[in-house]
Amino acid sequence: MSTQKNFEEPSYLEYKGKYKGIFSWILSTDHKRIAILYLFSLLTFFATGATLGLLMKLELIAPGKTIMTAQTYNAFFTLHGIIMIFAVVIPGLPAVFGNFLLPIMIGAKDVAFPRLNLLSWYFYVTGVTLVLISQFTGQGPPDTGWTFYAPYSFRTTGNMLPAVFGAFVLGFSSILTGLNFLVTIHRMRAPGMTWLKMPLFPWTLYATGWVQLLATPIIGITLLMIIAERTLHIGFFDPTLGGDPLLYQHLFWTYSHPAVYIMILPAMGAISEIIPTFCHKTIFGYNFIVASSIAIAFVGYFIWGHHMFTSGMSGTAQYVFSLLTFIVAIPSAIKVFNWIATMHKASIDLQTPFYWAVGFLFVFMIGGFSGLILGSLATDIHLHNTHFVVAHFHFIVFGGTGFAFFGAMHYWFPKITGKMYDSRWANTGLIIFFSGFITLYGEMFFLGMKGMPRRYYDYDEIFHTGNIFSSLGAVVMYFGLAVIIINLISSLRNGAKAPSDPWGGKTLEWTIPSPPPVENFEEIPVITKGPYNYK
Amino acid sequence: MKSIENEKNHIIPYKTFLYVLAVLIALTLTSVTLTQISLGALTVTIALIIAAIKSSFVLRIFMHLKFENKMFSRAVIGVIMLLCAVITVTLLDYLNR
Amino acid sequence: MSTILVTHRDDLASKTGMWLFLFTEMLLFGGLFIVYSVYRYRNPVAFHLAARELSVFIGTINTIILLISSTTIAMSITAIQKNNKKLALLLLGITVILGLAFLVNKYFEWGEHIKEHIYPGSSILALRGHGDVLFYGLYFFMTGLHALHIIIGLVFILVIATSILRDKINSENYVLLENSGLYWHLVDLIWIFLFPLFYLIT
Amino acid sequence: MYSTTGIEASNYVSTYNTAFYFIAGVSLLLLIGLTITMLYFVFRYNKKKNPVATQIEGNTFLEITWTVIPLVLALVMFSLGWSGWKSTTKPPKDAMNITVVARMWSFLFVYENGKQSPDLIVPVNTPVKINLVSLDVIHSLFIPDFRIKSDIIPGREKFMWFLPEIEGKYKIFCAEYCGLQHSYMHSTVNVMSKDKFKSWYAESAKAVTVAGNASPADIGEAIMRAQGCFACHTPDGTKLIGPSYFNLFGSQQTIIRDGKEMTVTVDPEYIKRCILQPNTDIVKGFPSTVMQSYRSTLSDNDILKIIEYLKTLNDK
Ligand code: HEA
Ligand code: HEA
Ligand code: HEC
Ligand code: CUA
Ligand SMILES: [Cu+2]
Repeated sequence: MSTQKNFEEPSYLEYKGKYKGIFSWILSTDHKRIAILYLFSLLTFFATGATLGLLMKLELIAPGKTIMTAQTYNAFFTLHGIIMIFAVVIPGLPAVFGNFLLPIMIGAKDVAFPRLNLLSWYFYVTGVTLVLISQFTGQGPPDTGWTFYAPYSFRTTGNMLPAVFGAFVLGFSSILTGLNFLVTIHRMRAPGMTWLKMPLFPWTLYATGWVQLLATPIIGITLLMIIAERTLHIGFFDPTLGGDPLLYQHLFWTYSHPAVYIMILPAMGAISEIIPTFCHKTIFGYNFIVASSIAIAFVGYFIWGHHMFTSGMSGTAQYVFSLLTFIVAIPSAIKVFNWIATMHKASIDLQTPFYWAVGFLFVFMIGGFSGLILGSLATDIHLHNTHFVVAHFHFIVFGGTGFAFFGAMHYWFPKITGKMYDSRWANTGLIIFFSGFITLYGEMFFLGMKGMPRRYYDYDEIFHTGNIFSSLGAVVMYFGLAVIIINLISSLRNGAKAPSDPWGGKTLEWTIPSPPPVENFEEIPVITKGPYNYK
Repeated sequence: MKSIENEKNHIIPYKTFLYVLAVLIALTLTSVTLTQISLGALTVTIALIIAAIKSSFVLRIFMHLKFENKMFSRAVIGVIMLLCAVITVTLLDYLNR
Repeated sequence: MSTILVTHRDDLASKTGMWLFLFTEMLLFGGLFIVYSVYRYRNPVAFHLAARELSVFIGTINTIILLISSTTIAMSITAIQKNNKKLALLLLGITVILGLAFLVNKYFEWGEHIKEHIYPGSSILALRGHGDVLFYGLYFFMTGLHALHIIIGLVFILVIATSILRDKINSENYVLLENSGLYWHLVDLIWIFLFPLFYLIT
Repeated sequence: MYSTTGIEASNYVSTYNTAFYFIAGVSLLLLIGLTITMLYFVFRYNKKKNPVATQIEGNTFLEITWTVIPLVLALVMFSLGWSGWKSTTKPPKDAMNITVVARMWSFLFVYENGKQSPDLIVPVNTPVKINLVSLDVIHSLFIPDFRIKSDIIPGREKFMWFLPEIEGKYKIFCAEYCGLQHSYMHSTVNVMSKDKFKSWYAESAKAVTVAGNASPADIGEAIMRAQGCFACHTPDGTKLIGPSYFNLFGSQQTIIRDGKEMTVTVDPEYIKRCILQPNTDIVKGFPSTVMQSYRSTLSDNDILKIIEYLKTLNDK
């Protein structure tokens, strides 16, 4: 498998197209180049968001004012939330690794609509730019939190319109990506690749695509209503005009809960690729993993109300939402069990991506279990809007999607760049990062149980000790991540040349040279076997 | 997936469209007259049922779903059901307060 | 770069893409239908009375206009399939004119309301109570968004018409025409629901 | 239980604990079990120890097992949570009624006899039903030691109830983000013995209690503390959300009325209008919808005292 078959065809990195220099990137419709565009923009936004996070933690290291005013703090967690959710974890794996690998993994030359794909990236950058513009124009930055709850969001003097419109545009970008992937998967699988011979990462992208397509419009229209309410004074959600602020919450979470599965499903897909490769073993219970992805996407649509348990919904609604919240944990459980079962009787090659996968499983479980505590009515009444929730979602969003993102980055790095990285540094970075992570967010569970509300600029003396630990964790983590990123960047220059299949993977991307040639495949492969065939 | 290729050239005669148009206009007028006379709570139901019938004509004939791959009609039905389910779940809250 | 990558045309893919896009449109309006049903449920009387002030006559005319325009664009596909370019263009032309007629009607309808100081943010409307504010807010927002879709649809159709003129769309390759038709029908579909919800259910 | 004081201070603590300990306990067991299994596999089936993997496609029996067992566990978790929550909706008939008026950024508790207090003062072992009123945006009344929280939504009638079981002082936080001073929107519940409460309740029904010989200006200041005016206005010239009171009385103020700019003298009439109809005259450069009317909580007499206090703030 590892022989380089084709030397005539230049790699996508070297290919000279119509345009030169930067234009050969920002005008390229090649799915691989677009993926790289996404990767760089996304990392920039991630660094911005993470720095905001660190600054917030430094503010919280002691009660009272430490480094910023309340106004700044409120603006920071708003921007941090918007960037991290809409610009980092929702596009995250699909836009970067999905774009790069989806066509390759299903044996296609590109996505179905290459130009639309490039357009999505432009929407993406425009959306984030609008959000950033909102920080520096008008009467002060938006300060509503990423949830834009009515009626505060049209009472505040903060500069909401560009931020809300930016989120709208980001939603559009997300829809287009999902649409593109759905059509690609329906129409462009290589001959012989039946649905059940498709690898798991494309499967999760497929499930995600439907969620993106069918949930995002709801937030789109909701954000438009907020804009209309602020500019035209149409009464939609303002109680003084007869509107119902709770209806806003319903609509917001009708999107934003499914959105958390947009974030996690592709992450689960990446983990489902990494585990069999390093176990040198076919995945355990392929059909069940596929089914559970679809189940998550479907049931996940109907549990949004668990974000509103203290808002005074009807008892029936509380009952249904809480029950379904527990039901949706089952497909996740199935996945976890199957992944662990795959390691049974395997032959495990302990490489960096596999460590990330193990780390993912651990923190994902913690995040998921804390989700169960929040899904239960009696406990959520106490824990809602405390730092317990903050801990839950950092564990599962950052720990789940974030870990999977870094895992995927280390897994596909050789394929994407054609270079190997130094795994000793990579592992060191991971260990520092992991210990920082646990100190930073683990402590927040206890702060939340004690009753420390979230979005608090200043807090009571009783919460001080916990916050010191948590803030120090953030600093440690910052270092860990710097090590990881610097290691990868320096490997771009100094890394050894990567063979086409460094890990012994069996999916299609490992059958072509690293980095892949412009057209991916010299000849479209004909598929006869399942994706993880190690026999 | 192969079967679609031959259906690509399915040509619907002009006449069919005109018949459908006649039916649609008739339904519109029925709906207008029915709702003008007071039927109480039934009005909403009747108006919505007629709208649903009208839209099924538009979907099936004008939008070719009848002649297209089954996949499309299934997806359309799925999406409509999803939307109804979302509305129902939202109303679970409002109707029981 | 796309020229070397895309070697053959996949009409089904482009139609699938269009349908998926229509799904997002359905949910976009779906969100508004949720808002409508909730507020109607909470303000039954006000919605009932406010709906009576809309002109059923203009509404019916507009419904019929849209239905006819839907028929003509559907027929133009048959025409192009039969390689009758002129007829196809003629039918598209009728569609566009009907679309414009719809907008003109809407313009006068809105104008009437605005003359009576019924528009979002108007203090006279606010005096009439919450139900009316919500009803007219939704009315202007939903019909406004719908009108925006009509405008987009018209532009889409005009672009397609020029492609037909330049023979880029012909009896061999007409999927773009089909797609514009699909879009136009969706606009019609939405109106089929807006019409009873705002004009008829009184 | 791990909380602010560690005291089981209300009827909800035990139901909360049941649900919490069950879910957290099962989760912890599963977490430890699964992590150990995983690490064991990682060591046992290492490439060095096990050079050739055994290919296993799956096992339907196992799949069913690990679907059904978590499902059952999850349903138990759900029902514990549900049964613990259900009681929050059914206040006992004999509950004492108190209304909380929440606004940016203060709580004010109004009792049935007209008594007002910025702190929540309740008798021990008596069910308390709190009617939740918000004047501007969504707030949330959160008493960690009682394990209870409820959002306060403008324009909606809502209540919460609880049974305080142990005397003492507990914190109240606002738990729904409500703007700049959200983290300073807090208060205290003071659970008193029934006798003590009775005498407090019977005291002259004034909003605030000050020393007997206090001047009207002092009373005015105390009223303003109770009403939370200082969340937005300062007495020393610093600009917060609203204009400062410093040198305010008698000065010329540029205001916007009906969209037109004009100048007025700050006299008692004007101040009264500012407090009762704050949205008619908007001070130039300040947001128009932030300050809400105090008609429901301040009497004319209170306002006269506030004016007395404001007069004392001119150049000293
Ligand atoms: C990647 C994103 C992601 C994911 C995947 C999840 C997954 C889950 N979330 Fe989370 N959640 C968020 C992101 C996410 N969440 C965010 C961002 C917020 C806050 C938003 C805000 O307010 O700003 C939030 C908030 C949030 C709340 C609201 C809290 C509040 O505000 O009061 C709740 C309540 O029910 C909840 C529950 C759950 C549950 C039950 C799951 C489940 O899907 C988890 C399932 C996984 C497991 C359970 C672990 C694996 C299972 C096993 C190992 C087997 C054993 C299982 C059983 C015994 C059942 N989440
Ligand atoms: C993916 C999602 C994501 C991620 C990754 C993070 C990352 C972080 N978050 Fe997160 N956070 C959210 C999503 C996320 N957050 C959301 C949705 C909210 C809710 C907002 C709201 O309430 O509206 C929130 C809210 C939130 C709060 C709560 C605010 C409050 O309620 O009062 C806090 C508090 O400390 C916090 C802290 C942090 C920290 C310290 C980090 C990180 O900084 C962690 C550490 C990261 C690093 C250390 C990376 C740094 C490394 C580099 C920059 C690399 C260097 C680069 C080169 C060398 C090139 N976040
Ligand atoms: C949520 C913030 C907030 C609170 C609480 C608040 N105010 Fe105000 N106040 C404002 C704002 C903003 C303005 C300026 C805009 C306006 O005139 O409405 C203002 C204006 C005023 C003015 C006019 C000042 C001038 O310069 O002309 C007076 C007097 C006043 N407030 C008194 C009070 C009193 C007394 C209380 C408490 C009982 C109070 N305010 C509570 C925000 C607040
Ligand atoms: Cu009031 Cu937060
Ligand atoms: Cu959720």
